[in-house]
Amino acid sequence: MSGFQPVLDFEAADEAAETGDALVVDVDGYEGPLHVLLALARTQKVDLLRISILKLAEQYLGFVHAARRERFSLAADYLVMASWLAYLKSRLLLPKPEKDAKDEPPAEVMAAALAFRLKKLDAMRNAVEALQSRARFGLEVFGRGDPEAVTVVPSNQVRSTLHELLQAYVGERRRESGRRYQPAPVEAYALDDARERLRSLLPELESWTPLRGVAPQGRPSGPPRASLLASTFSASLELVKEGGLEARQLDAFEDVYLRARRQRATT
Amino acid sequence: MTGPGEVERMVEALLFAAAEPLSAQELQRRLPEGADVGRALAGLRARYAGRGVELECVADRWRFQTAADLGYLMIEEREEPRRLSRAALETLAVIAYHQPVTRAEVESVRGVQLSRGTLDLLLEIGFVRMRGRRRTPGRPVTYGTTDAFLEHYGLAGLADLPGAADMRTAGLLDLDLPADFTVPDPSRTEADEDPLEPGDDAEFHRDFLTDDQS
Amino acid sequence: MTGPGEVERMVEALLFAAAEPLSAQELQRRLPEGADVGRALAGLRARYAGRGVELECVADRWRFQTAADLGYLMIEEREEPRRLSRAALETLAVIAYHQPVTRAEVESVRGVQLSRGTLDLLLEIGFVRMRGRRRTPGRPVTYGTTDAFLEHYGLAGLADLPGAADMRTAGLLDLDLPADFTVPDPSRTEADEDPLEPGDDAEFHRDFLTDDQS
Repeated sequence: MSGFQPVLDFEAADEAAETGDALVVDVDGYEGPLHVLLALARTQKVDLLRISILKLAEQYLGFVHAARRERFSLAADYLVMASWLAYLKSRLLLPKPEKDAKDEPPAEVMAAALAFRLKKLDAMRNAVEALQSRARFGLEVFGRGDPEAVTVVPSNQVRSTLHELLQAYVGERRRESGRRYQPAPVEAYALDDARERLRSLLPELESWTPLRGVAPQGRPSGPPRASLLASTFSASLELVKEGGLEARQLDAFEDVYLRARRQRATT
Repeated sequence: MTGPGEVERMVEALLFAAAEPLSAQELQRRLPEGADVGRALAGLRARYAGRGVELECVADRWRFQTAADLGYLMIEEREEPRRLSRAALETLAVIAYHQPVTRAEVESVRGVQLSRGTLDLLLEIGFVRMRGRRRTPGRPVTYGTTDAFLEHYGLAGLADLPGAADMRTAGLLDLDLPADFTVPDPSRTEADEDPLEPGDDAEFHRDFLTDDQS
Repeated sequence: MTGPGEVERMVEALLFAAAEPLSAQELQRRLPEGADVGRALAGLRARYAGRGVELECVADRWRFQTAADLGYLMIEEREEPRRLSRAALETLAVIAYHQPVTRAEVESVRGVQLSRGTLDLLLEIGFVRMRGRRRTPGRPVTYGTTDAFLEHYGLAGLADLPGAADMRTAGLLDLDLPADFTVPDPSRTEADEDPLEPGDDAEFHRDFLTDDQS
């Protein structure tokens, strides 16, 4: 069964009506007690407004009984309907009391109202069928498969409110004030470290060695090369002053050369 | 001055090119002043009657569509049909024939509570819309169908719903039928509805939540 | 056996509903056996000749097409106003409050480069104009707003642009802004600006090009 086609679980009822068999109990097929009642009522093959409510009540109670025997767990709605119908049945059967209970319509009126309600639901069921049998768009009838897009020439009109403009401005300025220049702190090569390192290198500095060779090689994570050079240079000047190192530069801007001061020269 | 034949050509071209049905007003707006749109539409309808393509009025707007008897040829164009459950279809019918109608009234007609997802689905696929609020205690939201619903089923308007006139005459579309089976009162007022206000949407969804909890 | 009139109806429906032009072979495949496609196409072509829609054959494929003389009907001037993008709105706001302002200054306030399209758009819709040239090295062009801008936002003059106090009242300013937050008053005239001279326009466009290269 395709698409919109409803699963007509009334087929079972219609079949039962035709063959005269009892209705097959299949609770899953029904939406609720009213739908069961409608299916049962249709087996009486008369106008729904003229069905025997007494017979309908018996059929329904039989349905509930059968369902329980089959151990179907019936929703509470079904049981409420069953007890209501049992009550209605008893009222229809019992001789009329002198006066009805207060605020309660006569049993015949209640029965008529139920029949009308079934008629109403039946009308809606027929409506579904009538709608579904229409030529539906995209299923039975089709529109233009390749519509010619209308060329839209946009007008130069602009939609924008002053409030929007102000919001945009304030948002802008707020972001601006939130933007502060924060240079990443530069990691420096500590002078103490440079001095320590240079001292340890002294024994190896027997010949003139350029400063850039003496200073440690920069690493991506460590202090920048400039800092390594500068600190090493400062440390070297201190060692020169202490007398442990000699330094020389042949000309301005030329490389600075370092070497350890000869021991015998100091003594 | 544009002659009637020329106007008919123009309407024909516009409707052929359009991706959506066009109302007489929309057609009028795109035509030279004084063009008789009604006459052109009537002329085109007659001209295309019985052809492979026909002129139809749906939801008060006009569209060309293929003839219903040729649907079987359009295998490649056929859309994957939406699978609506029987409960959804019945709910749709109750809403279509009884609108404006509240959720409780739909449930009363069907004798069963709307299962979760039924109404949502109809709203989501755009066949059903919130119309307003009933002027009764609690001011419940009322539902109705959309133009998309009419377009899908090829209906010019709600008056064309199949069998609606007979049902109305028989009192079958009356809603004043409380759940306790009292005799219906055939007098039904339709004006007791307030339009939806902005923000009602959210409230509606809260409704849904509380419904689900119950 | 399907009669010629019936085949014509089928071809009409198939061509109407098809998403793209169909060749005679494709039509043949979708029609009942023995259908005379060529005859149907010829019949349809004659039937639609001179109508608002005509049957056209392009590259051996057939399709319905609006008559060439009615093409103008398919062009629609849409009334729907455009919305300004966020970038455009922000740029406009900065120009409005900080005018006369250079492109570089706008970028400095917004903290992002001004895309070429944003300023172009504002110039095009007539909300922004070139005002003059700043008396600084490079003599950059300064921008300001137009009368159309004032008119659109319902302002009698630049002095009516809401100031910081107005913004605070409207709830636009909150506590996370510095206490000394001020809004410039664009209605005061600045003297460090020369008027534009004829030919500045062209130079402006050269500016743009070099800006983009940088």
